Amino acid sequence: MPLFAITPAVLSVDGLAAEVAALASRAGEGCGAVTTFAGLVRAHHQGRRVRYLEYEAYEPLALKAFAQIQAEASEAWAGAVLGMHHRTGRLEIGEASIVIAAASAHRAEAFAVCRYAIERVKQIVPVWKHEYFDGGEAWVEGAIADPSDAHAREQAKARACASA
Amino acid sequence: MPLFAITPAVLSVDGLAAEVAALASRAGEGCGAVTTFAGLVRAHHQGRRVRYLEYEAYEPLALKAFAQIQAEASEAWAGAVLGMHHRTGRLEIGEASIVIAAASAHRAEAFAVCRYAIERVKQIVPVWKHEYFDGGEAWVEGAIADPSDAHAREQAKARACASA
Amino acid sequence: MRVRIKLFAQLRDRAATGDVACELPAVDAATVADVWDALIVMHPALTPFQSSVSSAVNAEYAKRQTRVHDGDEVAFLPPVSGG
Amino acid sequence: MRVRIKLFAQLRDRAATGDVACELPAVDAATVADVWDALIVMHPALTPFQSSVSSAVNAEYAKRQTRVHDGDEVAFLPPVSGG
Repeated sequence: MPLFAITPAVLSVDGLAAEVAALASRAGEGCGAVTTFAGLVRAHHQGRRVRYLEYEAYEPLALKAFAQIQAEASEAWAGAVLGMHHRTGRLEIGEASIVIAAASAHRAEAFAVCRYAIERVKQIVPVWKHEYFDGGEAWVEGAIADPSDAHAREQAKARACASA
Repeated sequence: MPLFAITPAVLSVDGLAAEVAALASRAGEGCGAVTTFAGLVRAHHQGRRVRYLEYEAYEPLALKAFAQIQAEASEAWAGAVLGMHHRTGRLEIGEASIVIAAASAHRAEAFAVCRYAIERVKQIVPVWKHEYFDGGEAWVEGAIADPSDAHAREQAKARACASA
Repeated sequence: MRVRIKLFAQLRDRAATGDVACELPAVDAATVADVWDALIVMHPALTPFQSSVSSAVNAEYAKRQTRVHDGDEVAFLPPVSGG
Repeated sequence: MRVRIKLFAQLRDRAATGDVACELPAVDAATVADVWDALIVMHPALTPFQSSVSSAVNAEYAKRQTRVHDGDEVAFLPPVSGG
């Protein structure tokens, strides 16, 4: 299983978790902690009843953005292994749009890397969410993508609780 | 699947994640984020080569400690659903000793609750780890369990990055 | 009065038993501390844990001054190391 | 020189196409900004995105002043909303 993927297929968080755990277990101190994040499609958003979502990606750039996030995470938390899969196409309520898994010797790094990754995905990965709700549809407003914005990166790090 | 368990059986993080997601999806804003943590047995610890571990628990009190952690988490992050399973008995390298899953409408709460839970488990849940390594065995030194210690609780909250 | 003491992990290893029956004088206000004191008379090897031990009465966390009653289960817990 | 423009999400919807062929004067120093300027001449409905659009050249993030060359793929990206 690749660590980074943009795919129309149903996502598997446990498969990705097993993959990062296996890689981390062969590294320095071994694998003592695996964290995962899954983002699911909610039935309600901003007071509207959501019917389904459609995600679109600029795949080659998205994979490079994943690689940048991995490099940033490795710089901040050496030794952690990170995997991220983002789904595209039509998603029903309750389905996962993204799964992230991080493995490390110790839990602080595994939590920080996983949280950092989702924050950065929302900042710089070229994926767009189109919401189909009762009575209409709309592209969801997001973040202006700037991969070299140091402030955004620091904000993601702060949310990852880098100091703990 | 029960949200809280002490069990000699192999743990399933994805089963527990599905359970908390299903419960959260029926609550107020629905389920938009699921986080999980798995603690795995590492092959090396404090410079020793670990052969296997044995975990022992005071089960009825451990289940009450889980319930206390859930109550504390609900107080701090309303609406998040939390599940925790701790394994007992002999565990081989790479096996999970604990799995935690948290589900919420939004990611900040799901991450915070999951991290808070593992910090509190290490502080107040009556479980003990016996390490069998090359050349000997030892009970692993832990934390003096005091469920009413407000300082410990604040420390766990700080590590959960409660402000983010 | 009679209480049943449960010991875990290192405490059980040091006492070479996880279950100790303990007879206390039938005072009005016996506490967890009294049970501990009786325990270390029977098992002096546990004395070093005095400052780090936690306790529970009938599978609820308790304090040193928590009252115990006839038939209670009193558990002594070394520092925990789960997770 | 000729570049291929790729548009995504709202931009594609507004332009009613995701692929635009763009002919630029064969200047020495054409930039992403020049491509954008040519694009909004062809698709004025995209003008409101001027301040929020990001860009990529050959599937690498680029800046307004990034140089473009004949045959390049230049992508314009509205604010992202993945995750």
